[in-house]
Formats: sequence, C-alpha cells, structure tokens
Amino acid sequence: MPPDATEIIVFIALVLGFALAFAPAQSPRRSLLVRGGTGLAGTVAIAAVPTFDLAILVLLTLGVLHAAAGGKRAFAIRLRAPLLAVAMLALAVVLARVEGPVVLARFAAVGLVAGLAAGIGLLPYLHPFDADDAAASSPVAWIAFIGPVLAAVVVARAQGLLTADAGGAFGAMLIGLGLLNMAWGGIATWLTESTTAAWRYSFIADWGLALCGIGLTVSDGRRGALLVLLTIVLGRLPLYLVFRQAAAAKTATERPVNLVVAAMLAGSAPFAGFAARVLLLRGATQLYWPLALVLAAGMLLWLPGSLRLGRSIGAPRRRQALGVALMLAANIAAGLYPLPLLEAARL
Amino acid sequence: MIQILSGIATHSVALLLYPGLAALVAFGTVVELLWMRLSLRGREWPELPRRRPSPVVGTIALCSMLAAVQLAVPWNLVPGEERSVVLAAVALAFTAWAELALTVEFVAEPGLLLVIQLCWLLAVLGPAVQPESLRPQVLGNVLVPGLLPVKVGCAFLYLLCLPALLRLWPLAPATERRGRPRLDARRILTWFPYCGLFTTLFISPSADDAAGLLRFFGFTLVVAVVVILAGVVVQRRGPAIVRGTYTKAVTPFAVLVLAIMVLTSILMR
Amino acid sequence: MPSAAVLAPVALPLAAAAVIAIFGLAGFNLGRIAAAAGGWSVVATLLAIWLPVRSSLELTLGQLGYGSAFDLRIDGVTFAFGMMIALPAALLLTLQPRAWQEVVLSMLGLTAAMAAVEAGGVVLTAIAGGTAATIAMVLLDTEDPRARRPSWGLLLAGWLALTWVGVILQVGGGTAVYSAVPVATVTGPIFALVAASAVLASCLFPWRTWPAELWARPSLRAAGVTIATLYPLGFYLLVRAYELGDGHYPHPLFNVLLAVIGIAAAAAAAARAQAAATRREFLGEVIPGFGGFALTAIALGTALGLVAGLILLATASALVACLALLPDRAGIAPLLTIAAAVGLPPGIAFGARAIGIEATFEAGDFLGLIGVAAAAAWATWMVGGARAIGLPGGRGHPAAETFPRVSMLIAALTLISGPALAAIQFGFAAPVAAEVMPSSAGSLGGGLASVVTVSSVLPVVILFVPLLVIGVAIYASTGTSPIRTQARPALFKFPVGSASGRVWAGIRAATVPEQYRSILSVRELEAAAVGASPVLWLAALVALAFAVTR
Amino acid sequence: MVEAAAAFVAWLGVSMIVLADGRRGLGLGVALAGLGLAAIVFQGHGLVAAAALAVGAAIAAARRLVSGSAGWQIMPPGSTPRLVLCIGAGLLALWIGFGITTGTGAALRFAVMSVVGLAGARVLASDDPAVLLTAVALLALAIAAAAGLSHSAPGMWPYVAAGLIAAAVGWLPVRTPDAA
Repeated sequence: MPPDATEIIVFIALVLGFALAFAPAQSPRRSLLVRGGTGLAGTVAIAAVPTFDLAILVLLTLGVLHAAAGGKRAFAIRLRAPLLAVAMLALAVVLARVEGPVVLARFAAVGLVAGLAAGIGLLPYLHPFDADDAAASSPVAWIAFIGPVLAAVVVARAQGLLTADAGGAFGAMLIGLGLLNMAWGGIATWLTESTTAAWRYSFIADWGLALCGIGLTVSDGRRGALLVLLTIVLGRLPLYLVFRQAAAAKTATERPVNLVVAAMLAGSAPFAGFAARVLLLRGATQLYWPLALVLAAGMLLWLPGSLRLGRSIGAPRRRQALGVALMLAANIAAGLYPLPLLEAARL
Repeated sequence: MIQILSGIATHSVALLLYPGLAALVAFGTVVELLWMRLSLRGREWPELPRRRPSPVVGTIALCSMLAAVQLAVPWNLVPGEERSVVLAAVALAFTAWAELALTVEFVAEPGLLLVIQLCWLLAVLGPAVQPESLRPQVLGNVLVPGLLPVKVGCAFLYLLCLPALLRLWPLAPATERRGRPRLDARRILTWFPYCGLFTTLFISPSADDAAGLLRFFGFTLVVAVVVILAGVVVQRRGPAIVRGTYTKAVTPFAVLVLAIMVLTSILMR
Repeated sequence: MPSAAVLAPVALPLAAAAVIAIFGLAGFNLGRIAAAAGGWSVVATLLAIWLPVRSSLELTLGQLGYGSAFDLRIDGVTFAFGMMIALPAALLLTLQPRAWQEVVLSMLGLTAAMAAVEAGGVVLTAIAGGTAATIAMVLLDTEDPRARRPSWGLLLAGWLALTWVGVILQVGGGTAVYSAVPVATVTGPIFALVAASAVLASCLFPWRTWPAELWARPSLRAAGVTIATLYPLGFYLLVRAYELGDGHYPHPLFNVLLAVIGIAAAAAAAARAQAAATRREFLGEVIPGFGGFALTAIALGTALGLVAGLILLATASALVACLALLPDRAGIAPLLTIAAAVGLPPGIAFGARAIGIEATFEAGDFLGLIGVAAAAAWATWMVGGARAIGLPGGRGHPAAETFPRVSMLIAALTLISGPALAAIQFGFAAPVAAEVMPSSAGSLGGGLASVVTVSSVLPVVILFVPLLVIGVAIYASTGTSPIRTQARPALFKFPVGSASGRVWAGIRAATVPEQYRSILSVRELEAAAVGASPVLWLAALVALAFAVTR
Repeated sequence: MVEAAAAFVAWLGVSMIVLADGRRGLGLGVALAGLGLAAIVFQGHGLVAAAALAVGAAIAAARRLVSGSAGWQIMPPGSTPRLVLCIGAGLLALWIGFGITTGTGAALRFAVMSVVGLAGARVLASDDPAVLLTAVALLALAIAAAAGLSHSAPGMWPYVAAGLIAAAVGWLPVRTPDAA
C-alpha cells in the first residue's frame, strides 16, 4: 500500500469519526456509518489490493454501489462518471502494457489522467451536482472521500506502468488540468449563485493545487499535494458537513469563527494550506519559475470565495463548535510542523 | 561632561543672544521700521503690542532662533560643521504656519502660500543637491562654473518668494485690514533668518573679524532692502496682479530651476 | 545566556493567551492584568536578552517540513522591531478594557508578529507574518464586523510573495536563512519581489489604505493593536533585505524607486491631512506619513538613512499608542500630539526627519532631489498640522478606552526627547545598521551627544537642550491665544483619491456588450461544464490525446 | 486461431449489449462476451481463471434473462449510430490490437479494448439500469482479462473478483431518484 495512501486513509477515518462524533443529535448516524464505512472500506481496498487491475475493479464496485445508493439524481447520471473513469483507466492499463509505438504509452498517460479526473470529478469531467443531494450521495463523496486515495494509488501505479517519456506527459497534463481547475474552482467558488455549488467548486480549486503538486514530479510537489489533500479531507470536508447543517438552518453569519474558517479555507498562515503553498511554490520554482508565478497568482483566487464559504457555516454550537475547534487546531499544527506527516508518507 | 555643559552654554548664548534672539530682534526691528517707513506713507504708525507675546509668536521665535544659529554669520558660536541648511530651512518653514493654528482668518491664501513656500524650499535646498554638502557656508562658497546656473536661479527664486513669505504682499488676511495695524512681531522675528540665510547660501562666507561682520550684515541689509522695495512694488500692483504673478510666473520659474538642477546633476555626473 | 531564551518573547504571550482563553471559556475574564503581563513580558524578555550581551543569540532546532528549520534569532534588528511592536501593544493592552476574546486574539497577534521578527529565515518570516495578518483580520472583525478592515487580499498577496522569495532562495541558494543566503542569489527580480511584499505587507501606497482607515473605526482598541503589530513588518523586510544583500540592494535603482514610493506615500498622506475635515481624520494620516518618511530614509542605502528611518518608525510606534489613547475633545493632549506628529523642533521627529533629509543629500546623485521633495512634504504636514489644531474633533470613540494624560505624556516625551536622539541612535538604531550594513555602519559616530553625517554634525544635546529650555520658557511666559474651532477649507484637493475611486467604479461597472453576451454567458458555460455531457467528456479526451502527440 | 475466434465472439457479445435493449438480447450478449473472454483467458492463464470469468458471465446472463425490459429488442429503430459505433470501435481495436501493437496476445488486446470501449460507451448512452448493470458486468470481466497483459503473473484474484462482480451486480437494487 503506498505510504501516502495509508496516511490519507487515516485522515479519512478521522473525518468519518468527526462526522459521527460531532454531527448534531438529530442527524441519521446509522446511514452515515453504513455509507461512510462502505466508502472507507472501498478506499482501503483500492490502496491495499496487490494489482492495479484489482484496484480498478474495486473502483468499479464502489461506483456502482454509490450510484445505486440513491440520491436526487438518476442512477444512470450517477453511474456515468465513475464508469467512464474505470473504462479509461482500464484502457490506459492495456495501452501501457502492450508493446508498440511510443505514442501509445502517451495515450496510456492520457487515459490515466482522464480516468483520475473523471474518478474524482474534476474539470473537464465534473460530476453532475444537485445542491439538495445528501453529502454522502453527492459528488463530494468522490472529490473529498474516495478521490484522495484514488489519486495516490493511480500516481503510485503510474510510476510502474509508464515510461519516462509518458511520465513527463503525465505530469504535464496534471499541471495543465490543475491550473484549469484552480482557476475555474477559485472563480466559481466566488461567483456562482448556489453556496452549496460554491463549496463543491472550492474542492475543485483545492484539487487543482493538488494536481499541480503531483504533476511537478519533484518531491516538494508531492509533499505539497499531500498537504493539500490533508486540507481537503481534514479541513474542507468537515466544514462542508457543518455547512450542510447550517444550510439546513438557513443561518449565514459574520462572526470571528467565520473569519477564522475563511482563513483556513483560503490557505492563509498558519494553517496547513499555507505550508502546502510553500511546498508547491518551492517545487514549481525548482521546475520552472514562471509556473510558480502563475501558482502564486492563482492562490489569491481562494480568498473571496473562502470569505463567502466562511460566512455560510453559520455559528456552530456546542458539539459542532468543539469539532470545528479541534479541526482548526489540527490544521494549525499541520501547518506549523508538517514534517511528521511528510515523513509518515515517506515523502 | 564638562565639554557638554560648556557646549550647552555656548549654544544657549548663540540661541539667545548672537546670532540668536537678540540679534534677530534687533535686525528685525530696524528693517521693520524701514519697511513701515516706506509702506505706510501718511497712515498712522502701528501701535506697539500691549499683551504678552502669544504662543504663535513664541513658536516663531523658537524656530527663528534655530534657523539663525545655522547662518554663516561671523563669530557664530555654533561651529561651522554643526550648521545645516536642512535645519534652517525646516525651522523657517514652521514660522509661516504657526498662525494658521489659531484660525484660518490669520493666513491669507494658504494654498498659494504653501506653493510659494515649496518654491522657496527648492531654492534653499536645491544648491545642496549636487555638492552633497549641507553646510550653508560651504554652499555659499561654491563657485564651480558648472553649478553657477543653479545657484543664480535659486538665488533669484529665493528673492521672488520672500515678499510673500514675509507677508509684504497685498494679500493681507481679513483681520489685518480692520482698524489700526499692530506692530508685526512675527515679521520682526523672521527678517534676519530669511535675509541672513540668503547671504549665507548665495554669497561667499565672511571672515570672523570686524570687516567680515560688516560685510555679512551689509549684504543681509541689502537683501532686506531689495525685499522691501519688492514689497512696496507689489503693494502698489494690487492683489490680483500679485496672485497672477505668483501663480503664472514664480511657479513656472521654480519648475525651470528644478529642470536646471536635474540637468546640472546629469551633466556633472 | 542559553539560546532557548530566544523562545521567551514568542512563548510568553502565547502562554498568556492560552491561560486567558481557558479562564475566559470558564466564564472568568482575567481582564487587563493578564493582558498587561503578557504584553510587558515580551518587552522585559527582549530587554533581558539583548541588553546584557548586545549580540546575536540564535536557536536552531530540526526541520519543520517545508525546507526550513525551526530557526529563531534575536539580534539588533529583532530587538529594534520587537520593541516597536511590543511596547505600544503592551501599553494598549494594559490600559484599554477588552473582552477576553479580544485579549486572546491580541496576544496571538503579538506572538505572531514577534515570531515574524525573530524568524531566522525568509519562509518562517512569511508564515509568521501571514499568521499575524490573519489574526489581525479576526481581531478587527471580533471587535466590530461592520467597521473598516484591511484588504485581506493585499496582505495575503504580500506574504505569499515573500513565501515565494523564501523558496526561490532555498532552491537557488540552498537556504533562506538571512545570515546564510549567498549574496549572488539575491538578484534584481528577487529583490523586486521582496520589495513588493514589503510594500504590500505595510500597504505603503499613495492612496488611502488601512494604516489610515483603521483610525476611523468607532473603537480604536483593535485598530491600535493591529497597526502596532502589522505596520512595522513591511519595513522589517526592507531592513533584512540589506542583510540578504550584504548591506546593499542589488541595484541603486531599487534604492531610488523605494525612496520615491516613500516620498509619494508621505506627500499623499500630507495632502490628505491638509484636506481633513476633522482632527480624527488628520490624525489618521499621521502613521502613513511617518511610514513614508521612514521608507524614504531606509531605502537610501546608507547607514545614516537607515538609523533615521528606524528612529522615525520608533516614533511612529509611540504615536500609535498615543493616538489610540487620545480623546477626541479639544485640549492640550491633541495639541501636543499634533505638534509631535508634524515634527516641531526640538522633538525627536524633527531631529530624525532632518537627519533623514540630510542623508538623502549625502547619498549622492539625484537622491538630493528626494530630499527636497521630503522637505516639501514636511512643509505640507506643517500646514496640515496647523490647520488641524482648529478642526472639530470628529467622531469620538468610547471614553473608557481613552487616557488623555497618557497620550499627552507620550506626545510630550517625543517632543522633549529630541536631545536623546543620539543616544537612541547609539543604543537602538546603530546595532541594526551594524547587523545589516556591516561595511558602512562604522560611519555612524557621535556617541551619545551628536549625530555625525558626512558633511555635518547635529549636536543634538548641546543644541536641542538649550532650545528645549528656551522653548519651555517661552511657552510658559506667553499668553494664551484663543484657538477657534471651525470647519476649515482644504488648501488644495488631492486628485488621487477620487481618481482611484472612479477607476474602481469603472471596473465594477464594466460588462460584456449586449451583442456578445450570448457567446460569453458565464452561466451557460458553467451549465455546460456541469452538465456531464458525454460529448464534452470525449472531446476533452481527444484534446488531451492530441496534446500529448505534440 | 481459437483466440481469434474467441475475440470475435467477445466483440459480437459486447456489440449485442450495445445494440439490444431487451433482456434476452442483453443476456445473450453477456453470455457471448463472457464466453469469448474466458476462452482467450483459458489459452493463456489456465482453467481456474477462465472458469471464474465464465461462471460470472453465466450468472450475469441468467440474471439478465429474468430482469429488464422483455424480449430481444435488438437494433430498435434509431440504433444505426450504435451499429456504426460497434463496427468502428471493432475496427479501431482490431487495428491497435493486431496492427500497431506487437507481441503475443493480440486477440486478448483486441477483445479487452473492444469490450471496455463499447461497454463504456453503452454506459454513457443509456439510462436503463438493466443495460447499465449489464455493461458494468462486462466491464469487470474485461478488466480482469486485461490483467493477463501484465508482464508479471496476475494471480487468480482479478479473475475471481471480476467474476464475483459480474455475478452480483445483476442483483443490485437500484433506487429511483429521491423526490425533489
């Protein structure tokens, strides 16, 4: 199991625990436990299985189960993106394993990148989104729960499957899609009408940073990507769950806690997002400094959207407030001293 | 410690007596009487101030003293290396605005006066740009041909600004137009620093002897007379012409002097 | 002195914040005593660490994870900026009553600012500075969500730019530690980035930004602490930049540009000050004005300019506390404060500005013209100050947070501490020059009695003491003059403020022309992207495949 | 020769899935595709692997024969684009499998690419849960078969897992979308 995938799985388990422990009393814990548990088991399986084929099969199973679990959108609509991801990953594996012209290996890289984007739900393969969908049955499950481990596994497997030339194309495509998702996610979070959709776009923006980090093919890039995934799983996802409660209660407030949350979502110091940005800028500077300039400028896009999302979580009370406080503290600790996390992932 | 105490003593004497308060009051009074002689002609003499001096006059006196001790006047107890044109210019700049603190009515055309003061600051500090020295007497002693255009331009600009800064111009504030004029203590305190600074900056320094003393005060008195004559002329021209002159002639001339300064710096570089 | 002592100025306010928070959550507000303890502990530890040895003390622990080790250092620069940050903050925390949440946030802000000036490397400074900015935003919002706040975007952009500088130095030079960065690594573009982040961090712009706007808030509790902790950090970066370049900026043009930015900021603040409608509005421009003059002096590149700039910053930090405690009604306190702000002789502001202007003439080339501009800006400040004395007070802030005697004491101290200018330079500013400009710091002579410039000597003790005594005597002996409080017209209208407002209004009103809206409809573009259409997906796949064949 | 025929059968089966809407057509398609893939896998990876795929396919086919819309409904009106798709995809897979790529296992390459490609396309184009789940089953079988292309021995697990998925997916209860 790739060490960074293991670490992400621990993060996911923690956020599942957060959701169960700090969700308000009246929320359906049993269904949350079943769905969350299934998702967690699926992510463990994706990371633990010995071959990439089995990982794709597990992904296929998860896709079908998630689609069948119901929600606001039709079964066919919910099934499309995961299955497209499975199909593209499968074709990529085939093209990577056959002997033939060099371009086939590059097409394999295309399949891996497209499959990964479709599996997570990133541009240009955005999963259809319905603001009224429950969190567990919405695309957020893919983008924030299953996606991080899938990314770690696909990237780890890609290193074994792809040639050096195809690996370069793989990295370049990831950076390209990363920048696209950063820009789209950052602007859409700020300007889109629905606040729930804004939350979804904010995940996409964070994923843009992660893809850029992964695509940089230097260790600092991978470290930065891991920290971004940490902020997604242990920061943005719990706050999204809190928002879903606040959205239900239709409360949007401008209190200090909203500003602190906005700072964390914006990747401001001292939160883990800022440390991730330091590493990403470091990696990009090693590779090609104009890319670092573009990244630095893009990082400013987070702020207006984050202020909006910060207001949308309302005023968390008692149990939720404790949960938010613990989550913010964890983010600050990871932001100030990320070394243990990076060493645990052997990055 | 003894050195510091003796320094404080000598500087106190310099500030209070010569070339400080006593000297500038004496010189100022003489020149003010000359100005009143020429400008009042037939009107009754102004009455002497009956009340204790106001904080405004106190502030003007303080700043004038500080400016006066920077001058290259013979036997100045403040040594040459301690004098600075920046201190003189800034201290004198304060004197123009102390009155504005009390009420707007005491200062005529503050906006135009500020522009004129900026031109004056250019004239005072401009000569120091190229030589990179701040000692007034050193600037006065600069006779390098390359720097003469700047020096002449600044000198002329300096003189142009004085009538306004010393409030000899017809744009008197509303309060001064009503009733019998009072002796202008503010102007008395600033005659010597303004005219002495001109002599220091634009005329070579005088020796520390009687002849030098006469030479310095002679030149300073000449400057005062020139300014007084200019004052009389502008009084007759009337406010409209004076306002137009300062806005349409003096300010562009200051820009020209600035251009000469920049050009000189480029050429001398 | 054990190197772990370096932690004290950061750890103590952090511990104070924790204790206050715990008690606060338990429903018990420890009040100003705990706040004062936290604040003054920083001042005390800085003095205790620096004064005995007056040399650099450094603590380096292990790596943190982003290419930087945990490296804290107290040297001359840290001591100077630490005092500028901690003293006003401690004074305000001691005197002004606050809710425990605001005290905790103020303590955290002080902690972050101290960490920023103690950080041994650029990246750590960026993280700590960014944290200070975040906490300041939350503190201001905690006090009053509807009142003016700094632009978070500008602050974040500044600290991100510094972060990038740090990583470039790490990648290019192998380290971002100030004292270890190879001089050749600090190229022109990198320095431009440092300068940009410094200007953004303190908002040193000609137009009106938060260092002026925060003074218009209904309450000045959070504003005072915020300006005390955030405003010096931009200047700190410019001073450390000298250390990165071994006493110089990479090119003299940078010195000129930064000096011009400083003059523009000081002159613009003066222009706004002379057009202020109330005294509070005038006083709001004092700190940006001081900042502009300080930046001009610091940017000259000479040791004299640096010490003049540092003394101006120290005066500004004293005035931060003074202005935050100043009541709005007329009286001696505002009068003295305005006199101190405009630099009436023989105050320390007068001496420091005069030395700053003298330094420009002696810096050579065209910098003398900047000195002339500085004098002109100062003259405009004089007009603004004289005018402001008779202005109406303006919107008051709660009497409970004002202390006229303390603010009057601070203003008086700045006015009578002119003679101490040389001593302050010797004890406070010269160590900074020695740290960051080792080669040219030797030119700073004069000991405790005078300040030596290239071409002249300012005998601050033997000239300013008699001048001070004479001044006191004069004012004691003069009568009183009725200051008429009246709405006073501005001498001239400042075009930049309204121009930038018009530009922003134009940008906001910009829309896509009617006939093109169908093409560029963002809503339809979003709907297409989210519609999960197989055609779009396959087209994207083909596009990627085409891209990799190039 | 047997592999080539098996590959053709696999292609035929997945084409049936694309062209048919009725449960009989779908059932036949699964059976054919599963049979073809199992036969190819049998050539290279032994009986157990082939058996796992075959059993999975058989169960899926059996399940499909009793659930979904009735009849064959093969090539209903308006299905010409699907036919073109099947033929086009088949030719592309053929060209890549046999023309461009080299080395042994050409039939497996052709079969896997055509089944994955067409099954994926079918998922994107249909809304009927029966069709979708059938395509999912085939996709699983093809992914397992692709394990055979790996340079290292894939072991039994991919085939067994795929068989299980193909067999079980037919029984998956599909909920209708929640009321708005």
